Amino acid sequence: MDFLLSGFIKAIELLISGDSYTWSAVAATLKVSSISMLLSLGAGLPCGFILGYFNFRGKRALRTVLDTLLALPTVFIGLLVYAFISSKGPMGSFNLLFTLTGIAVGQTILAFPIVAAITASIIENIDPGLKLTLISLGAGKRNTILTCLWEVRYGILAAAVTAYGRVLTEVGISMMVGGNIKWHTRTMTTAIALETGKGMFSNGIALGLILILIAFTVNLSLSFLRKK
Amino acid sequence: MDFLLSGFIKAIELLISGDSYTWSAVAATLKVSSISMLLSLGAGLPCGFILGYFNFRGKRALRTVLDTLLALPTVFIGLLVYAFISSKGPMGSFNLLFTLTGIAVGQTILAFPIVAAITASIIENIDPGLKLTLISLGAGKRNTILTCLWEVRYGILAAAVTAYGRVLTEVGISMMVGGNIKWHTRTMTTAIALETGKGMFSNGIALGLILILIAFTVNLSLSFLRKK
Amino acid sequence: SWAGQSLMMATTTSTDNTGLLDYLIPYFEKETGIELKWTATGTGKALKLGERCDVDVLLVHAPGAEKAYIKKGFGKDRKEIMYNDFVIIGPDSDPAGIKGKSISDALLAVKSKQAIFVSRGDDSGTNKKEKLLWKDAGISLPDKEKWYVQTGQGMLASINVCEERKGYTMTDRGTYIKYQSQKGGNAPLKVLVEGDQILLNQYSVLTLDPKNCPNAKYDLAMKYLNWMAGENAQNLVRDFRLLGKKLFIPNAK
Amino acid sequence: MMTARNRIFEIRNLAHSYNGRPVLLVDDLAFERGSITGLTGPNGSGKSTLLKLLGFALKPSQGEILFNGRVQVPYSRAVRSKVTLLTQEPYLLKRTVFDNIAYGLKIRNRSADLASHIREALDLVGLDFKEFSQRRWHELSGGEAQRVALAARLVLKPEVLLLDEPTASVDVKSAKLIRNASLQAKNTWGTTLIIASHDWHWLSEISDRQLHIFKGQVVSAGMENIIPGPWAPSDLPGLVERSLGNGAAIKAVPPPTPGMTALINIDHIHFKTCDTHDDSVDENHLTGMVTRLILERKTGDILITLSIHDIQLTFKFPSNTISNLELFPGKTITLCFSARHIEWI
Amino acid sequence: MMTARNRIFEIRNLAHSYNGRPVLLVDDLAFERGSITGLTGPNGSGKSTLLKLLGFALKPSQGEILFNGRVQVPYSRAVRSKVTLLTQEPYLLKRTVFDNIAYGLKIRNRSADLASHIREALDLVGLDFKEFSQRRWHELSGGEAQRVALAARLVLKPEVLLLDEPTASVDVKSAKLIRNASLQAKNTWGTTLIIASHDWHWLSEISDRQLHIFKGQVVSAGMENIIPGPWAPSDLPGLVERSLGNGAAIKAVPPPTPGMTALINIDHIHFKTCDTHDDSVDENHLTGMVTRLILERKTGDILITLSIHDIQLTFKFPSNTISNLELFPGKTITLCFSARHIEWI
Ligand SMILES: Nc1ncnc2c1ncn2[C@@H]1O[C@H](COP(=O)(O)OP(=O)(O)OP(=O)(O)O)[C@@H](O)[C@H]1O
Ligand SMILES: Nc1ncnc2c1ncn2[C@@H]1O[C@H](COP(=O)(O)OP(=O)(O)OP(=O)(O)O)[C@@H](O)[C@H]1O
Ligand SMILES: [Mg+2]
Ligand SMILES: [Mg+2]
Repeated sequence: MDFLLSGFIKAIELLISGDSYTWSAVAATLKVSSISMLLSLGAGLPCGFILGYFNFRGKRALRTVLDTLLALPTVFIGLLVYAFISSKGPMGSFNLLFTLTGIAVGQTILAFPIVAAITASIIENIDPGLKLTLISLGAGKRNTILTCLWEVRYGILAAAVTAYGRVLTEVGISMMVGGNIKWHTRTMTTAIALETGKGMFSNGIALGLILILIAFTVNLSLSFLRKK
Repeated sequence: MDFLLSGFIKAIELLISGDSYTWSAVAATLKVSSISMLLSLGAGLPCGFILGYFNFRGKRALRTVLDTLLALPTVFIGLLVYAFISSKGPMGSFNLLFTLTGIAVGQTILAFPIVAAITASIIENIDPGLKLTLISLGAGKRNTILTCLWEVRYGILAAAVTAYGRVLTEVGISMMVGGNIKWHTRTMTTAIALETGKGMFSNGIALGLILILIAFTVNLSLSFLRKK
Repeated sequence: SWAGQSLMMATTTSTDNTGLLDYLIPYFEKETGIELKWTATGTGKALKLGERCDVDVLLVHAPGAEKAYIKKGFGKDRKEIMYNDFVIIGPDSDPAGIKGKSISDALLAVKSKQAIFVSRGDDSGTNKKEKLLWKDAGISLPDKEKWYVQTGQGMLASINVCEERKGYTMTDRGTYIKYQSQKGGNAPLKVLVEGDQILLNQYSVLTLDPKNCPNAKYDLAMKYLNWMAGENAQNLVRDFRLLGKKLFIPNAK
Repeated sequence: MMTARNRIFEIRNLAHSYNGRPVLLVDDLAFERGSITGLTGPNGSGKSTLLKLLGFALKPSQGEILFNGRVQVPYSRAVRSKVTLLTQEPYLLKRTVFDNIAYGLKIRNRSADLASHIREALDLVGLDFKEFSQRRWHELSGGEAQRVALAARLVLKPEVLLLDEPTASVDVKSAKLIRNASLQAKNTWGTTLIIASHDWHWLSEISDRQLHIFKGQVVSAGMENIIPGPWAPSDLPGLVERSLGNGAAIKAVPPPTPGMTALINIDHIHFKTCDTHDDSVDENHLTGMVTRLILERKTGDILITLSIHDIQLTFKFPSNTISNLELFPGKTITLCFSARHIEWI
Repeated sequence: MMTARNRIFEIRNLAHSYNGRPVLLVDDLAFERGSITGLTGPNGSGKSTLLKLLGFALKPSQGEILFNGRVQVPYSRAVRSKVTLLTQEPYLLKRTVFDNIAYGLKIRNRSADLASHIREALDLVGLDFKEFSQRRWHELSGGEAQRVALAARLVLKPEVLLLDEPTASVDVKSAKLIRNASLQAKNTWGTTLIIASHDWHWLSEISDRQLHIFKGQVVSAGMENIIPGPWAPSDLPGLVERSLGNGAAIKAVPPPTPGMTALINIDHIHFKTCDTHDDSVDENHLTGMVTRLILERKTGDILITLSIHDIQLTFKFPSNTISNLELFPGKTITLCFSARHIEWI
C-alpha cells in the first residue's frame, strides 16, 4: 500500500522537476500513439462503415473475423511486425526495428479492429431513415460515408477513445518492436514495465499516474465534442 | 518470417497432441476471462446506462473520467490490485495473490470502463422516442434499463466483444497479480510473453494462434446474436 | 573516426536493472564517440536477436549457450568480462534446514521436505544455472511438483513470489541486494547458501559472425568488446556499487 | 358542471419552456373523467407538449398537474400504469408486433391470455392477427406501424389515454376504426381520452369538448377561425381591417395590444346570411363561395366552409335553418356578423 | 396523350417483395413529365414502396424502371441529383434547420447565395427564417419537422419530386402552402410530382391524375370507392350481394375469382337519384344520408359522400345538376346504378 502513496508523491515530483527521462518517454508515447490513431482511424472508419452499411454475402463472417482480431495479443502483433521488419524479414531494409515508426505500425494493427468493429456496429444501427434521406438528397458515396459518420459522431468518439486507451496502454508491441531503448523507443508503458521489473513499484505507479494524466488531458480536450 | 510458418505448424501440433501445458493455460485463460467478463458486464452495463440515459450535473465530467480509465495501463492495474491483495496489503488475508481470482479482479477493473463507456455512448444516442414510449407504457426503473439495453443489443454486443478482446489479451495484470506460475496461473498471454522472452518466437506465435482460435470460437458462437 | 556511429546491443535484464549499463556506457560513448543503444530482454531472446542480426553485439550470461551459439556460426568472438555470483535464499525460519549446507544437500533437503522452491522457469541465464544445480544434485527437474513454483518472470518478481510463498529460490546477488534495500534492510528472505564455485555467474560480450550477419557492425562490436575488456572499463566495473555494495568482479583476461 | 370529484386532471399555473423559450402557458384547466377532449391548433402551438406533460413524460418548467386530485410528477407510481400516451411519432420496440403489444401487459404482470388480448387490440385497429402479429417492427408500412402503436396502448385499457395525432398517415377506414375504438374505450372502460389532431372533422365527431391551442395558450373551448393578418387601420373610425384583395375587407375592433391574433369563435356567434341590408358601420359583409358542407353528426349542425379570396372560414348552422338556404358547394353567399364578434388573443 | 418523349418514368413488369412477401406488382405504368400524380390507397397497399422505387432508393425485386427513357438503378448518376424523395417519416440530419436545408445544395456544389435560397424554401413551407433557421433538429414540433424536411427537398428544385404524405401532421394552413408550393414547382420549374396522401380532398385539388393502389396493384386512374366484404350469393340469380344490415344490400355481378375486392369507379359511372322506380333486377337502390358536399375546384364537380349503414361511398356530380337536387348534409337520398357497374380487382 505504501508504494501507492509514494508513487503519487513521486509523480508530482517528476512533473514539477520536468525530469528529462520521463519527458522523453512521454514524448515517445505521444508521438507513437498519435500516428497510430491517425492511421487506424483513417483505415478503420471507412472499413467499419462498409461493414455496417452494406449488406453483402459473407458480411457476417467478416464481422466475426473482425471481432476475433479484437483479441490479437499485443505480443503476437509485436512478433508479427517483428517478423516483417527484422533485418532478415522482407521489409528489413526499411530499418524500422527499434524505431517509433515500427511501434506505430504495430499499434495501428492493434487499434484498427477496435475502430472498425465499433464503427460497424454503430453504423449498422443507424436509422434506416438516414440512408433513405441521403440517397434521396442525392448524396454520392463519399458524402454518404462522411455524413453517416458525422451523424453518429458521439459513437465514433467512443470508438476512438477506446482505441486510444488501448494504444496508450499496450506494452507488448512497444517492447518487441521498439526494444524499450532508453531515450529512443522507451514509452511510458515500457518504462512502467521496466520499473516494475526492477521492483521500483512506486516509480511504476508514478509513471502510470502520469500516463493517466496524459489520457485525461486528451479526453478533456475532446470532451467539447461530447453531446451536451 | 520463418518462425511464423513454424509457429503455425506448432500450433496445429499442440492442438492435435493435446499438450497438457497448453491446455492448462487455455483453461486458466477461459476461467479468468469468463469471470471478469461477467463481473464487468454486471457492473458496466448499469453504470453505462445511468451515464447515458440521465442528465445530471457533473455527467460530462464523469464521462471524461471514464474515458480516462480506458487508458489504465494493465501493469498499473496490476500494481494496484497487488497493493491490496499482497500479504502485507489490507486484503492480504483473502490469499488472492497468485490466484486466478486475483487476476479476474484486475481484469474486471480493466474491462469495466470499456463496457461502461461504450454502453453510455450507445444509450446516449437512443431515439428519444424510446424513452417516451417506455415511460408512456408504464415501465419502471428496472424495466427501463433492461428494455433500453435490449433495444441496443447489437451495440452492447460490440462493447462486450471489445472488452473481451481486451481481457483475453492483457498481460500486465496476469503477470503481476497471477505471477505466471506454471500449471497454476499461467495464462495464454503470460505464456506467450514467456516464450517470446526465451527467444522461442515460433512458440509465441503458436500460442498466439491458439488464443486467437479461442476468441474466434467465442465470437462465432456469439454471432447468432448479430443482426441479420 | 567512430564518432557519430551507433551500435545496437541486446543484453539481459540484470545488467540493465542493476544500473550497471547506465553507469558504464556514458564512459564508453565519451571515449569512443560511439553511441551505444541497448535493449534489455531475456537471455534467450537476446541471443535470438543476435541470430537474426537485429542487433550488433550481445552482453549475456549463459556460458554454455554462448559456446553453442558460436559453434552454430551465429557468434564469433566471446570475451568474458566479469562475474558475480548466485545465492540461494529462503525464509529466516529455514523450514528445510538448508543453511550452511552444500548446494546439492540443500536442494535434496528442499525436495525431501517438499518446501516451496521458486524457479524463474524462463530459460534465462539464471534459470539455466538453476537447472544445472538440480542436475548436479542428481534430481530430475521437479516440473510438475506442487512445491516447485515456476514463475516465468524476472528475478525480482520471482523473489517477490518467493517471499509471499515463504519459499526458497536461487538469485543473482545483484537482484538480491536490490530486494534487500527495498525491504529497508529487514528482508524476510536471507542468504542461506553461497560461495560455491558452481554459483559463479559469468558475463561475456559476444560479437556476431559476419558470415551470418554481414550488415552487423562487426568492427564497432569489436571496439566495444575490447573496451569492455580494457583496463579502464574493468576498473569502472570493479568500482560499481549498488546501494553501497560491490556487485561485479571484473575478470577479463 | 365539472365537480372536483370528476376532474381527473387539473392544471395549475403551468408553464413550459424549451431552452428558455416559452412554448406553453396554461393557467387553469381541468379535464373531466370519462370525457373525450379534442386538441387542435397549428403546428408548433404546443399540443404535443401539453400531452407529454399530461402523460407525466415531461417535467413542466413551472406549475403543477394534479391527477385524481393529487400533484404528480414523472415516474410516480400513481400515474405510471394509469396514464398512457401515444406519441406523435410512434416508436416501436425492436421486436415483433406481438411483443410490442404484449410489452405493457407484461410489465403490469398481466400475462394471462396474452394472445387473445393482443388479437382483440389488433382487431380494434383493423389489423389481422395472423398476418401481422409475427411481423418484426420494421416490416410495417407507416400507417400500419401507427396502428400497432395504438393497439399497444389500447390493450392496456388505461384510465387515461392521450393520443397525439392517432390518425396521421392512417387510411380512412382505419381512422373510423380508431374513432370507434376511442368511443368504446370511453364507454366500456370509462377511459378519459385527450386527442390531438389536425383532422378537425374526425375530431369533432368524437370529442365531447374541443380545446384550441394557439401559440401555447388554450384559446377557448370550441371551434374557431383564425384570421391571419396583416391588419391595418380602417377608414372607418375605431376599427381595423384585413383586406381581402378583391376590394372587400374584414372589419374588427382594434386589439388591446398590437400583434395579437384575430379569431372568430363560431360557437359564440349566430351567423346569418345578409338578406336585409344592414348598414351599421361595424357590420361585416363577407361574400364567398361555399366549398364544403359537412354534417356534424353529434349535434346535427352543419359546418359550412366559405372561401373568401385567400382565406377560408368555417361557420356552423343548425340543420333546420340550412334547407331553406338552398346551399350547395359552388354557390356564392354573403354572411353578416358584427365587427365586435372578432376576438383578439 | 402521353408520348414517349414526355414520359419521365416508365415502369415495366415491376414486382417488389419484402422477404419473399410480394407487396407491389405494376406491369406497365408511365408518368408524364411536368404532371402531378396523386397516389391513394389504404395502409400497406404499397404507396411508399412505389415511391421509394421511383426515387431509386430501393432496388425492385424484379422488373425495371426507366427514367427519361433509360433503365436506371439506385445511385446511378443520371438520377441522383434529379429525383428527390420526401419519405413518409422525415429524417432530419443532426444539425440545424439551416444546415439540413443546405445539405442537398452543398453536395451539388450550389453554395452560392445559400441563405437566400434557404429563406425562400422556408417561406414556401410557412416557417420563419429568423425563428427557425438556427434551431437544432430536435427542437421542432412534429409538423415543423415535416415542413423542414419538405423545404430541404423544395430548395433543390429537382426534376422529380416524390412526396410521401407531405401533409400528415401538418396544419391546415401549411397544407395549403404545400399545395401552392407543389403547383409552383410544377409551373415554374417544370417539376414532375408524385404525391402519396390519405387526404383525398387535398390530393384531388392538386393532382392532374390520381392512381389508386390496392393490395399492391394500381387499380385505376381515378377516384373510386372500395366496398368492403363480405359478399354472399344473392337470392337473385347470377348476382352476389353485400348486406347493409338495414335489410338493404348492394348487388353486384359475381367476381371472376373469389376473394377479389369490389369497387365503384366514380369516374366511370353516371349516377342518378332514383326518381322513377326502375325495377330491373340488377339495379341498385341505395338509400343513405348525405354527410358531405365538397367542391372539387379543378373540375367544378361536386363530391357527395353518402353514409349507408356501416359504409361510406363518395360520388361525383357535375355542379350544374346539383342545384336541382336541393341537397344538404343530413338529407336522405336514394341513388341508382347498375350492379354491373361494380368492378372486381
Ligand atoms: N425538444 C424541443 N426543444 C426545443 N423546442 C421544442 C422541442 N419540442 C418542441 N419544441 C417547440 O415547442 C413548440 C411546441 O411544440 P409542440 O411539439 O408541442 O407543438 P405541436 O402543437 O404538437 O405541433 P405539431 O402540430 O407540429 O405537432 C414549437 O414551437 C416547437 O418548435
Ligand atoms: N421493410 C419492410 N419489410 C417487410 N415488409 C414491409 C416493409 N416495408 C413495408 N412492408 C410491407 O409492404 C407493404 C407495403 O408497404 P408500404 O409502406 O409501401 O405501404 P403504404 O401504401 O405506403 O402504406 P401507408 O399508407 O401505411 O404508408 C405493407 O404490407 C407493409 O407491411
Ligand atoms: Mg405535435
Ligand atoms: Mg407509406
